[in-house]
Amino acid sequence: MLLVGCIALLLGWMGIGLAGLLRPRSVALTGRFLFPLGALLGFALAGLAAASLVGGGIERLIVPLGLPGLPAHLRLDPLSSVFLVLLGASSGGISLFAGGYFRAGEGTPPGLLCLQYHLFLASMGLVLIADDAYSFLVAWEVMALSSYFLVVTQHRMAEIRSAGFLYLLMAHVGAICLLLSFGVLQGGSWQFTFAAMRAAHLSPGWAAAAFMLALVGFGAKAGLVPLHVWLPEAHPAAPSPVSALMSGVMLKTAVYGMLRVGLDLLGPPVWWWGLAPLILGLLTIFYGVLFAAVQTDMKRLLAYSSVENIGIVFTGIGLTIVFAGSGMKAVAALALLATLYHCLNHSFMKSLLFLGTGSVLHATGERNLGRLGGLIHRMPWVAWLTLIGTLAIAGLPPLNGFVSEWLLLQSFLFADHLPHAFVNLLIPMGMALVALGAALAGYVMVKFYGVIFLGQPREASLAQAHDCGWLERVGLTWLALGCLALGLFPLQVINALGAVTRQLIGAAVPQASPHWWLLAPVPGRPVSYGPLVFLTATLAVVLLTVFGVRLTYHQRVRRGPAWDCGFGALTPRMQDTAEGFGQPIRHLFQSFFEIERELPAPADRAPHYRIAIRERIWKLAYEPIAGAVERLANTAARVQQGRISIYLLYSFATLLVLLAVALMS
Amino acid sequence: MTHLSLYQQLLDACAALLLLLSFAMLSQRRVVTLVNLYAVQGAVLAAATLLLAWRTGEGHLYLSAALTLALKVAFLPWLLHRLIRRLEVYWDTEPLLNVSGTMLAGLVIVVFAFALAQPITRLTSTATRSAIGIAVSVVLLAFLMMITRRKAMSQVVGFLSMENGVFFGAMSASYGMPMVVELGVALDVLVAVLVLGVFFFQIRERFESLDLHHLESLKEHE
Amino acid sequence: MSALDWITQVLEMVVALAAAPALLGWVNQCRAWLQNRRAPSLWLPYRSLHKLFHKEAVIAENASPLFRIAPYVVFGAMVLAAGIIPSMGTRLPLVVSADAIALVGLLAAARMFMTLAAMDVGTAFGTLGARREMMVGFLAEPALLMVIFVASLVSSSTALPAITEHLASGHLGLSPGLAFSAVAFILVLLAENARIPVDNPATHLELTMIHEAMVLEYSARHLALMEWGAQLKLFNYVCIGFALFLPWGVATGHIGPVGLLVAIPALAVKLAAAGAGLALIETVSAKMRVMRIPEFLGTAFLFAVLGLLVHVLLGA
Amino acid sequence: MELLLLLTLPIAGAAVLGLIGADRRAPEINALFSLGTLLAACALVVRVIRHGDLLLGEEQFFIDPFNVFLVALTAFVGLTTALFSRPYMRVELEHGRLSSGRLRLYHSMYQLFMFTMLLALTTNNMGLMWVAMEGATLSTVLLVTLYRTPGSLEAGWKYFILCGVGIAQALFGTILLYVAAEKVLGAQGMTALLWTHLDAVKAQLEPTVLTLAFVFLLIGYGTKVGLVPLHSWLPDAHAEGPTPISAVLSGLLLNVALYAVVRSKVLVEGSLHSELPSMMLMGFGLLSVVLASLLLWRQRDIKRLFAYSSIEHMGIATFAFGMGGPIANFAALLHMTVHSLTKSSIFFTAGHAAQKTGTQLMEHIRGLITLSPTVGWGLMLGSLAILGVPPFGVFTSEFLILTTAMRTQPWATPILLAALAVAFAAIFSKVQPMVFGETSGRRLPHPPALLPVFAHLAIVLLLGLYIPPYLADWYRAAAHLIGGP
Repeated sequence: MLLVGCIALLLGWMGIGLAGLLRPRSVALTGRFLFPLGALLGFALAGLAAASLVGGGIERLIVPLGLPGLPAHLRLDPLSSVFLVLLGASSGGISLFAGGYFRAGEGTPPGLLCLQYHLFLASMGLVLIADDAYSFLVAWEVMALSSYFLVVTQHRMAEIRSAGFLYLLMAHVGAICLLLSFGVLQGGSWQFTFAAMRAAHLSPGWAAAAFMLALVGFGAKAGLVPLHVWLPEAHPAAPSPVSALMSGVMLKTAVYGMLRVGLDLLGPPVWWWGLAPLILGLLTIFYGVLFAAVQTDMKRLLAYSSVENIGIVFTGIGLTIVFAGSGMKAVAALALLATLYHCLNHSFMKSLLFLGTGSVLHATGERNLGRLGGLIHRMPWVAWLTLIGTLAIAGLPPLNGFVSEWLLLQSFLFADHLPHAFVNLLIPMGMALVALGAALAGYVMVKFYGVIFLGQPREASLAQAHDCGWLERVGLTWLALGCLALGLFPLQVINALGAVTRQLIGAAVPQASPHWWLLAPVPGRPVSYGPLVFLTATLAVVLLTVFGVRLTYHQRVRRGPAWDCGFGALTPRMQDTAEGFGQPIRHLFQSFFEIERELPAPADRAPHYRIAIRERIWKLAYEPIAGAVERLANTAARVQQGRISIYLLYSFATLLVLLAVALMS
Repeated sequence: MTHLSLYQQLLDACAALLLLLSFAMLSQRRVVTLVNLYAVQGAVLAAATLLLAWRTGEGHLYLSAALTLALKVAFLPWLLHRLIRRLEVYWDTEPLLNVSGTMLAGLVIVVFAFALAQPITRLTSTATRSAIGIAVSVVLLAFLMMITRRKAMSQVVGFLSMENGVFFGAMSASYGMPMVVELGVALDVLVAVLVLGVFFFQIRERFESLDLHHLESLKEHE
Repeated sequence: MSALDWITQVLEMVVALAAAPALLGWVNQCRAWLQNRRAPSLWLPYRSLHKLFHKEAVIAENASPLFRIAPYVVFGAMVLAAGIIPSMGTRLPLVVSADAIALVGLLAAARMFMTLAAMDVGTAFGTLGARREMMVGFLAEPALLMVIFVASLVSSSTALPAITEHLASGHLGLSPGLAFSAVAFILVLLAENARIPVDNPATHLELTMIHEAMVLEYSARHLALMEWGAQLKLFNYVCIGFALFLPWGVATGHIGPVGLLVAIPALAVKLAAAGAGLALIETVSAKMRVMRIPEFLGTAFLFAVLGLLVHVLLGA
Repeated sequence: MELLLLLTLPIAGAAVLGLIGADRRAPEINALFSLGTLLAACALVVRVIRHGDLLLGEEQFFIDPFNVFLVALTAFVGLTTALFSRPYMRVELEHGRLSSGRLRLYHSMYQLFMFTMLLALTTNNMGLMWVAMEGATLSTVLLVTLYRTPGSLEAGWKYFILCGVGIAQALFGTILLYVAAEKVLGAQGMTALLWTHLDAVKAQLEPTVLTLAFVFLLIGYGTKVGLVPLHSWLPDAHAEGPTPISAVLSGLLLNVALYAVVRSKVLVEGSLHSELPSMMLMGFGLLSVVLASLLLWRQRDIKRLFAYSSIEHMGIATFAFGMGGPIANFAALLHMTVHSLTKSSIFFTAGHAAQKTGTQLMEHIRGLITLSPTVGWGLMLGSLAILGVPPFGVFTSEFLILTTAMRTQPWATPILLAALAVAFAAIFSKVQPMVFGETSGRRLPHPPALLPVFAHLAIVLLLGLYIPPYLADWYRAAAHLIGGP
């Protein structure tokens, strides 16, 4: 009974968390023992879920908790298994890292952190196996709550507090939308189990309403533009392992929810629903990557890059629904595959990168790209492992990021057979935006890696930077290996994911080629990709070159100073700063940003250049709303005059009015 | 019945008198007179109760008449007078709504009250049912008075006369309430006034006056 | 996969390696003629490569291993790319495992390593070059992808050989979509290979340079590899152009030695023509300001997308 | 027997403490009496569970699931509050905000207040219920003014006048009820005000009169519930009185008043067969929720803030009762329970916070979590609970209420949800900086009694995750008995 096993593991996580309270201040207990233990549970969970994925079966369980009329329904099916694998596998690596990362000091004591952290993990697991609206929402909000407490670990800093507040508020609003969506979904049965929702028959209008509400609710959690505002605030605020969890895993629970509602609970989808996630997703890709390109805080940069990747995922969801709604099952399966694959990829890549920044943060105490640089010499482990993540997220073959983008583009290329002319015109734009996004992601990642790890250290203090400890190394290595494996064995992953496509779409992606190393998912088209061969070929050519050069010529190398064009002393300040590197983007897409500049005057003794970039969305959407509520509150305040006669008058008037009403009726 | 019995006439007279007294209170600005008027109101109420008791021979009505006499004619006015003397609050300042306006509002309210009383009157069979409308209007007029006054003292008198109205309503609609309840009510009124007494001194020692505009600081709107 | 296919495969790479410097030399010669200067020898590129390989490599003190790996990766990537592009035959074993998207990815990977290496030493010029290179890349790359997609929509495959075969089988004239994308492709080619009007390959220490700024820190064999890689890149792009727009002469189907015998001269002729054309463009156009480059490439991107739209509108 | 104990113990307590209330051990004695009351209540509960409804003291007292659970709740919160006030009032005494004489007044009035509420709950006689409600006002009004500060006096005066006037209306309503009832039941005996009899014959009562009666009762008791626009006394009284009193006012008195309203609604609906009472309740409820959530934005005083939140939650419960039906009633009862538990615990922590920092102004309360982690976490968790964040019980009841609203009153759902969101933003944006951030406060001579806080929160948490079957049945019985569409 795999489901029971999963529940046991989730309970185990809670147990670990509580154990942290035994000695709240002891780093030795939590770091060296509890977190690694949690990692083990994570791997175990991944194993169980993988088993059930391969089995492809569905298990149900009813636990007499929750509402009297509505006990907690739990369910383990392929879809939830995939995300459980994701949760277990990447959280395993992150927990290992966290074991070495958290240390006593300011903010929440480690024991409490341990509790919040594992509660976070357990609640995410519960979200994935919940099978009724109530337990889903409970798990959902516990997830938000525990992560909120993790975000405000360093609660002494005002900006971190405001970030936490924004995060929790958005989460709560999202949850309200979900509640509404479920309220529509039950479709008159007033049974809030997912089973009842599957059975319910909604009128097209209501179904669309439920879908859109869910899109808002889950979009707010996933960071879909324009509901993403909390994300670039909360991710930098949190401790890096938490950022990794939030970005790598928590956002995916929102994707899970979207798939669950859109493709499972609502039954066969209507094609035009897909347009909303498709268009929003494309917008999100572009928006996210643009803002990532102009960031100067390394964690904010990664946060925006997460926004971009969520955009890719939602684009995939949109395509899936459009195809499925148009009855093109095989392609829909392909698009869904791309979506799921990208979720897996992103959870590994982004966790890896966030943990990398965590180590840098610990080693240097700096988050500002402008004060980093040259760390590849001081912290080789982090640098080289992060490089893998960087290349992967830039979507370069033969790493994993490329596979999902390849699949997505393939499914785009099918779209010219769609029966809807309008969508047919939309699709090329979509392709273009995805391609542009991928290229810009490369830009962003070069900036990220180059400015942090390459070049000369921009501050003298960086000379003291030290490489991370062994636990951190193990965690990073695990995630890096994950990126490699996902990149090199796509066929095996896809076969495993087939269970999900069969469950949600009713079709699996065929395998056109007989070879285990060749990915050929498109029926009837000579389209294939073999990362292993690709890698071996590249390595072969490179090695041949190396040996060729070495054999034919000498291999003398001399170290000398960098070429200074005869100018004299080269100072680190002459390198491009983060702002400088983002300048072309800023220049090209000015209209997207709200920029304020401080340019040095010609006669400045100490010339100083400062630039701050804000999102227009605040002025456009959020500030007006807040203002409106404020005004309403002020008007409401007039009621409370403070004068007793007025109060008596209220009672009197109410009395008379009600009496009049009573007489009328 | 075409021509009313003497008893009936007396009772109606009492009712009319009560209404008159309410209006008088509404217009009166001298606190001492207000208290006196309240005492008279209590007396009329007692008289009406007595009449009813004598007519219907309900034992507990005698008791409640006695209660009324003791409490509302003797004790409370005496207490209030003492308070007035101790606290030197003889005059109420100009009411929030001027007298004529108040009167006008009062008239409207009386009409409304009678409209209100119709269904009740239809329901009840008591000899006094015609007076129910008056009872209601006494209550509402007292309410109006509390709204328009500025001195704590006059608000209290308004509160008490409202209680009178309620009592009269009970009387005329159903020859009074069960004894337990009446005793409870009387007790509550008594305690209320005592508490008020304490209150006045507290307010007084804090603000050197019983003017309500001192008590307008707790509010949302500034 | 017959032995002959493998032979073709290896042959393509070898030919590319051999012909790439010649192509550059040829372009330079044509340019010289057009600008009526005395033309340098066609073999000059070979000589300079040879010379560079002989020199002793000087590496900046704070260069990381990445700096030394990069040239090999870039060079290797370009060679591999040459193996993927059907310049002579379409039966290429490697292609099965790397289609056009992978090809673009490969080129992107090369660019990425190049820029990272450029940032590694941490000089002003290196980072500047890297930034500009990425600026070019983030517009040129999707444009190239779009160009390829038009073709792959026409021939419903993303594998270059399949595309070539489909187009070469000639049962359709140049489709309007392809026409648009051809224009786009030429612009991309100019930008990607650091040609005028985007970059000036002949200058050094000029504030507008891109490619040269990146390889400024390199010397000797590393520089040689970088240069050779650049030449291969040019060769590859030209061959991509042939594969997409002038597929004729490429030995499609199951080629025998005969096919190859036809294919090699065909390729030579096409290369010569292309080189001349390139030289002509470079002569008649002037180097543009750096911040104008995005507009230039934006046009390319736009053309490519237009190509797609046109294809969807008319083609499908 | 249990009932006798239940009612006599507080009276005795009031008397005893009236004599020795200034004594050093008075707080313990106070707690002891409350404990006794709780035990009696538990015994009563057991008896009701075992034998079903009870009619006692020649029908003057009536115990059914509806009021027995409120009795238990009242007794429980009464005890915990007594425990909490033990150190709290000591500190107040040492800060010199109180004299020992006033402490005596406090203790004896506290017990008297308990008595009046228990009486109001257990009596079967609508008249007696009125008497008890008025008694509750009178016994607390002097507690509100305990500090004799200008603010407290003003608050007390408003409390007294507004509730007094309101309660007078309630009396008139009771009379009308009596008038209508005696037509059917006859004046002989005193059965005409006994709820059980009224309930038995409610179908025959004259509708119009009953409607009028309901209006008067609603205005009267609704004033005590704090329904907008009759609520004006509530924030002042809560903010200015001593914290234990704020806790019981908000946690218990409002419940009792709502209980009275519901009792009368049951009668009226029975005779009326019209939507009117439900519509009135829903209207009041909605208005309260909206206005309160808006007014939350402008609060600067911590106790005032949570007073308004009480208005909001009472509004929710009233709305639910207005909707009626098994689920809504169930949810409303649950909501009353969790609200009184949560809100009282919040007031406990707020009180400690105010004592530690020496002010009730929120902008001066900072960094509680470093000053005293237990208080900080208590306030944080309590606020989250009251804001309806899972896994706390408030979410459970709100989930049920909202889903029912979607079914029966779809138009109201968006309004409710919007109001809830606004309230969330308002309260949380004020609580967060108080709990987190840099600290500014001093240690207290007496360790705070936080057992009550966490006991309450634990129960609320439990109710959020798992409602024990007997409790559920009990609620269901009560809900069934309240009835509705």
